[in-house]
Amino acid sequence: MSTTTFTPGKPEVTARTFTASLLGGVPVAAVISTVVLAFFVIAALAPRLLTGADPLAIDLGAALQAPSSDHWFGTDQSGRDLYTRVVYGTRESLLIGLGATGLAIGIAAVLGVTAGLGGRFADGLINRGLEVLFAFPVLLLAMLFVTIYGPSVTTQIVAVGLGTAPGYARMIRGQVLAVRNSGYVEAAHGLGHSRWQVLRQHVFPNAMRPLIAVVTLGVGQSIVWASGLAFLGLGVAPPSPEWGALLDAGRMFITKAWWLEVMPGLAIVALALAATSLGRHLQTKLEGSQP
Amino acid sequence: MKNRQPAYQPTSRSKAVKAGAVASAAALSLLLAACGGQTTSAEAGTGEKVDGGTIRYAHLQEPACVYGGWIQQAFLSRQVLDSLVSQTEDGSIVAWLAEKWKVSEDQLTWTFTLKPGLEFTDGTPLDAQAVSDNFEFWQGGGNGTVQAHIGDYYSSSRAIDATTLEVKLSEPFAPFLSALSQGYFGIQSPTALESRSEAENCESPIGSGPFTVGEWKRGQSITFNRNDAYNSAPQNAKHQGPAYVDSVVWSFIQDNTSRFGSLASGESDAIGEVPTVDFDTAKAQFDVQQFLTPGRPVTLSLNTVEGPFTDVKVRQAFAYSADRKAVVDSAFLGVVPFEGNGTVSSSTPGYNPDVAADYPFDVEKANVLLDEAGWTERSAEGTRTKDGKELEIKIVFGLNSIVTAEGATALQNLQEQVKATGFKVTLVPATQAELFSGQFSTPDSYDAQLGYWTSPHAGILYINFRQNTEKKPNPANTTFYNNAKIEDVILKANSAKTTAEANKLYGEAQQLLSDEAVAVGLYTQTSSVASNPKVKDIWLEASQGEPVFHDAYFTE
Amino acid sequence: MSILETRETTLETDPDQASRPRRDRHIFTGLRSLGTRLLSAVGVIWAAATFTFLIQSLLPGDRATLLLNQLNGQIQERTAAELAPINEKYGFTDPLIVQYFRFLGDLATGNLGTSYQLHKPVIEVIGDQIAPTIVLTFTSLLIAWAICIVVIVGTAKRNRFFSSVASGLEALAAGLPQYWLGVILLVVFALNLGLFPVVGGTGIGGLLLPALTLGIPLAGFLGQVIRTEFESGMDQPFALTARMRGMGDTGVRLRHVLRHSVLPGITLSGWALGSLFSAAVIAESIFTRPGLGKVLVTAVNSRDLPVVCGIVILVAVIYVVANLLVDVAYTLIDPRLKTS
Amino acid sequence: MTVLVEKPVSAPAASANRTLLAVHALNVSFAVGTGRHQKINHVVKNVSLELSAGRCLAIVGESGSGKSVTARTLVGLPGRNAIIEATRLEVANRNALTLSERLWRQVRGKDIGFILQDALVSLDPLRPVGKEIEEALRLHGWGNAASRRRKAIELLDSVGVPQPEMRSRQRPDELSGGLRQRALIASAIALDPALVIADEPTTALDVTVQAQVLDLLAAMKARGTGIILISHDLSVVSRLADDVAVMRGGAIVEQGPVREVLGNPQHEYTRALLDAVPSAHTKGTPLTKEGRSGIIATSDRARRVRAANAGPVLEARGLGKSYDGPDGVRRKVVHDVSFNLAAGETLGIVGESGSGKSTTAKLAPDTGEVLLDGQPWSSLSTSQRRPRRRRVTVVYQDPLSSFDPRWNAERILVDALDHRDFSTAQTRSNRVAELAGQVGLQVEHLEKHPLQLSGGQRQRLAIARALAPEPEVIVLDEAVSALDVSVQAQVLDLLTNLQAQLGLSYLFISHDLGVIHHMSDRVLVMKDGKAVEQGTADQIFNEPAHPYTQELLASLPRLEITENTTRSINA
Repeated sequence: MSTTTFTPGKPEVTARTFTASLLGGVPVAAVISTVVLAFFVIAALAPRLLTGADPLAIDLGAALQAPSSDHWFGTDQSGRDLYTRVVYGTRESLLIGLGATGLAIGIAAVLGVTAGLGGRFADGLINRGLEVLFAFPVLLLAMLFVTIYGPSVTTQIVAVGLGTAPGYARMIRGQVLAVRNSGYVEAAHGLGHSRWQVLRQHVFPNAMRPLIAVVTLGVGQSIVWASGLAFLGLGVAPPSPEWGALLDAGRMFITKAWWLEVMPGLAIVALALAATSLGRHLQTKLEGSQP
Repeated sequence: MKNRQPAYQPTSRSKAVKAGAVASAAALSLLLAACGGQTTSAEAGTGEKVDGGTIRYAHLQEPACVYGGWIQQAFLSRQVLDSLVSQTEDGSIVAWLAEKWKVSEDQLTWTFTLKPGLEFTDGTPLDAQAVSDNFEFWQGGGNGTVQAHIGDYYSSSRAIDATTLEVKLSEPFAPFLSALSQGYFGIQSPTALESRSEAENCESPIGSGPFTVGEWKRGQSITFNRNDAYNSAPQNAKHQGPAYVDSVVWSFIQDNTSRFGSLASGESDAIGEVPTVDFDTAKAQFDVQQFLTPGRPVTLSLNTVEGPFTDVKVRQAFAYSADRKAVVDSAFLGVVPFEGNGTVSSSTPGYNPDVAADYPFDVEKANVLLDEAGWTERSAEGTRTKDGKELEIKIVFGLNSIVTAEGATALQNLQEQVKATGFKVTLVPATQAELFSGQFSTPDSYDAQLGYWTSPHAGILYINFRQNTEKKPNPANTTFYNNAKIEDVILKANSAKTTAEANKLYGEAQQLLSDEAVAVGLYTQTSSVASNPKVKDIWLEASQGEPVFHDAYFTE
Repeated sequence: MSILETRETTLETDPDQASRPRRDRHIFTGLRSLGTRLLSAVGVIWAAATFTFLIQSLLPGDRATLLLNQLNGQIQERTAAELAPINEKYGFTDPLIVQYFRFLGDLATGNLGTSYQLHKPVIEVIGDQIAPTIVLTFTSLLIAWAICIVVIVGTAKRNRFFSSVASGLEALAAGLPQYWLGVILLVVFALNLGLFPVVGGTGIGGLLLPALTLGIPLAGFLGQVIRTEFESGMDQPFALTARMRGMGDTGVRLRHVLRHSVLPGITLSGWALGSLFSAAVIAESIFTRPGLGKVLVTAVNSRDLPVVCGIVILVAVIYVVANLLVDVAYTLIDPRLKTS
Repeated sequence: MTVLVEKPVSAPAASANRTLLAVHALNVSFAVGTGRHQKINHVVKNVSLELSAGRCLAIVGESGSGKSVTARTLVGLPGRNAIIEATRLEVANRNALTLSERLWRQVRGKDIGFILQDALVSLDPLRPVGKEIEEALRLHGWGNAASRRRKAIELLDSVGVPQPEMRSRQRPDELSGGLRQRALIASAIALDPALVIADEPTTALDVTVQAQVLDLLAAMKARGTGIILISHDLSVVSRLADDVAVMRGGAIVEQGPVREVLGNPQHEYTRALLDAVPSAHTKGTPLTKEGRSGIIATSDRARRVRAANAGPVLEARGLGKSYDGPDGVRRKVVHDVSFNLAAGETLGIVGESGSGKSTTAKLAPDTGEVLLDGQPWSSLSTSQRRPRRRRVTVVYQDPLSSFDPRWNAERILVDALDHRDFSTAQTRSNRVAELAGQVGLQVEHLEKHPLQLSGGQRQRLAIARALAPEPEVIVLDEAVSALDVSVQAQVLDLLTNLQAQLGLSYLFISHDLGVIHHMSDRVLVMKDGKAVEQGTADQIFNEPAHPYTQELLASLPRLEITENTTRSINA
């Protein structure tokens, strides 16, 4: 039998490196992201495992050295090892990222759930409130806040957390409404379950489910916001190796010691990218299992 | 992507990752670091003088008003206002609006003879009455810094005739003329002061100077236009008569990289505050002038009424604990000099150089002093403790508003160094709002505070170290150190008959303050200008380091 | 946005029989929604102003001291005598509630007050600086849209390799700290390559780099949202129908799918406009551009309450207007919303 | 667009025997995944088809049978990563195996028209329908803008759209289902293609509209257009097609003239498929072989239930319900509907979309009242009703969305149990096993999440959940509408058996007259929120009194059963 084969449309080029699956269907991007995030988590929890040096130890004789085998990321203006500082800075940066996102989601959950479940009045009131908060761009709110309360990890967390909360709140409200109107909530009511039981068993867990993905996305963004504050001189106090502070300090040396600006920047980008791509992966996974 | 794995366990992937990181970082670095080979617009010309033209000068900070009591405002008002006298680099006083002057035997009456026939740019005659009006304006709250300098001494002033002004003081004040030479003391048209709105006087004060304020594009630049009728340059100017250039566009470029970049790319003819990182490059390619600002250097004022620094031994130990010269040299890449004298800077007439060497880096001495002071225990981290309390020092500094990034680096270096002797330093960068709203002005808010105070004379000691009493408060005394004996020496110096005598007494006061270690010197406040070699004769005046464009001209 | 709700409740009625809503009812609902909108806009502005007022007046530190110190470049405590005239002038010692109602009263009459620092009416202060900021934000938004539409139409659902590279780049762009990007653009393109002026100013040449600084991260955000929508649009039956009648791939992308996929991006743009407005400060200070961002930072730093309030109100107004525009754009793009 | 190849001779309605389509040994497979994990899914196996002008070939099959992929392959759009093999693939006189994408584009729309299922989404929802028709013309270089506009209106007119000028400016969502499906057809036949492929063209439509659309397609056929009709609905097929190919699992199991294949099915699958269609003829008999073998006589319990309840178990009196529309206008969607449901009885509620049947079945009216066992039900407050709620349970049309996605089947059933009756884990798990057994779910299914179950299994799970509280009444709201016909048959048999066993009363809502007839003892016909007619099933279907009921029944395509039918049960 003579068979002719044709492939309609344009030939499909499959790039194995990008779409190949490892570990049973998990995309490479997700694996790399997890590895990168794991690195940062280790850096945050046990920086000593990744570097033997002291992030604060100055060596005035070795200031502004370019990256080398001794100093992988070079040294800063006080002769401190930049790699060590980036590793040690992970803790505060991650703390800001997680703290701000956690705070934002905490506020958002209360507002969003109240709006989604409360009556028309509560919903209207909270929606108006969110509208007001939305009118305050994150950076503006954070700026007002930090200028007045002084720069520190806490104020950064609160500032960025407050700034990003309304977005999450609106999302959670939508989610709560969707779940509340869903078939399975109707079915649960149909079975005679009490209101509270339905809330506890169905509405809360399902409305909060997509947040896992959102949190990973939010952490990276919060760190980026915080670094914006550092740029405005509202960052964490020196000599903290918090990444935003490193970026801010590195800026003036950009023409003489590029590594001071580039390396911490790459750390932020790597973390944000890894978090985003893992978040996306989780999102598609969760959405896939949603009806 | 950028994470280096520990070298002892290289896997194939980490190698690949590393290679990628190295490659991308290298690519970036090439793009970022190619700056050294910048072609400058400084090409060799004939060197002949050209009349006219516009000098594009880029400055760091943009204040809210042209005239005021902040040094940033003096930078601007120096371009449009003339003062009575001018101070030269060696500290002597020369004629400016005042041709000559004399002081009475009791040092209480100063008589100034003004140059005749002068006018403000609004046509108001610049006579003795106008100057007297300015004294009254200052005294009435027109300029708080003027009040800080002469408020306690000034008594009254009057015009004897059109060109003769008499100023009466309540006490003899040796640095009076020197004080008058500062930009804060620029003489403005009384008509303008009276008839115009606050906003107008803020934005475009009317004086008799070489330039007038043209358009102020907020956030960008101020244009200073030539005063064609100008004929009252100070004696130390390089020429009399109107300025050579048509105008100066004074732009504000806060970002160091951009500011220097604008000079390198030819977008600016001159820049102020040459960034330390670019200082060597600037010196190689441009004309660089640096001025060490007189007055109080950038020093740590130690809080002598609350916290560990109430004990003089702890203060002294702190001063011994750090190699402050190394700290400063490293942070400023050797561009800004270390200043060991915490009360008066090296370029100030009356500076006592011995004091600068009082507290060399000496860990042993520091340890002995701390032991003596009772800080004998050490915590797990190595911090000294006394009665269970850690030897913790909270240093407040106004990052960006008062202290530059280099200064912050110096503090960080210091912080690390003093760890060895058991000090635990916490750095508190304060925002401008916190700082100026007085949140860090009270004794309970800091252990040490970093700051400076410009002044063309050592009488700054009077401002900073006069006693702070309930009857006569002195909030500028940031150490809260009250010592009647030292105040007495300072007062004597202020009232000395000759400058030499005054300076000797000022030197004595510096020594006494140094013995008490109330202020630990770090570095000198500086101002600098880098200019394209095509532009000649920009100079930095000696009272505060403001660039003067009156004599500047372009060459072919 | 009530998009989803509207869609859900669209009844499957047969227009042949169902009585179409009459025009007058339309106008009535239109007026009512305009009224509600205006009310809520006023509410937003009032709340924003109140919030700013409280944040600025209740917090530590003395405002009169701040003003006096700033005027003199000094940091010190001030005596009551020194502060009295300033307190008198601005009424700082009045009870807060009095200050607040005076503030609201001024606001209601359109008087934003006079800057403590510049001694100029706030309207003038803002008016002087608003143009470059608006130019910058809109250019950034346009650039972001241009980048992401070109990239998405070019790569989404096409070749797996390019599509995943492009979506990776979007994630990367979204994770770029704006100011880091700005500094690197400045150094590479202005300082080293000399392609753009170092000091941007307000010229066209000085616009591109700052606009890219703000636009590239935004393009990443927009791209992520639009791409998802675009990809699902490519799978919609109407896209298949269009192919079935002989339309080529590019035609389907541009004529059918694109329009469907931009809606969430437009919602995001409404939000982004406000955000860009405040992020403008970053681009403005790196590229030495005049603009409101700088004014804001200075005002916040010196607690120049009238100016801060003025800018906050302006941003709130921009937010409100942006959302109105978003609604208009929505009904233009998806006319289904107008009739339901 | 310039025509690059020689135009095939196309003379519409000319030679009736002209071959439009010739397919031999067509195989389509899809590559899934990449690299080591790549799998090849073989979805169309060795299919051969032929069609001449003026005839209609129907491809019949259930979901996953490969019928749609086959149809799309015929226009060169099988989907991404498709691998196509055939010994012969001639479409509209061209060798489709060698056509480039560019040439395909000239064929699509011009030589072959394609009609998809739901015009609401198959036409661009954001554009007026006229533009879509014009686009079809424009893409093939037909006329200029003005003439295209005129032609679009003509076309709309020709497919029976009234006021075509006005309609052409409306978007799909502004048109009724019938009109927009006509508009979709108009866009597909704009250039008068010789071959039209219609993929489930009437599935989303109400029966009356469905009949109109089928008439339209028949008229096209009469004019000489060749039609390939893809459908799961045998009655639709029997009405339009000349030939039929029955597909299952990617292969054709039986092929031939409609009368032969449907009238005298040779293949077991065809027979099963035919038997599974519920209709008047199937009433009172199981639809599946399994059902036939397991007929359950009315149980003692069921008899007891019937005996105990002389009166109606559920009584609705004058139900009315209104909703606020999005424009703030309140619309009444149910007007004064009354009915009784006796114990062990099935009451069918039938009506077209928007008739208010589902709203009625919610039993939560604004006006009127619902009595359960003669006791107030709808008038109770939520908390008062809660303890009695378990006596009336519901099975929804879309079971998937009615399950919490986080829970597996077992958890879902446990949740439905009254924990006072089943206080220990052991009793609960026994009851769950019992329920699963009743609805024919295996133990391994209990561990799975709803998403991992098939459509039929999900609906069985939904029924088990509804049974769990031992209700008296189960409301079945379009409970079988989304299922394939053979699965539907199984579920209907299951429901019949459960009723016989447990003496349940069903309130059975459906738009499908066949299903209603098959299941119901009595029927309530609804239109525009009103009950237009009520009576026993036989009354309603044999002697409809209301004109609307008559119209409904008239438009119902019936499976034309020929003299030599072999319905095993009916015989």
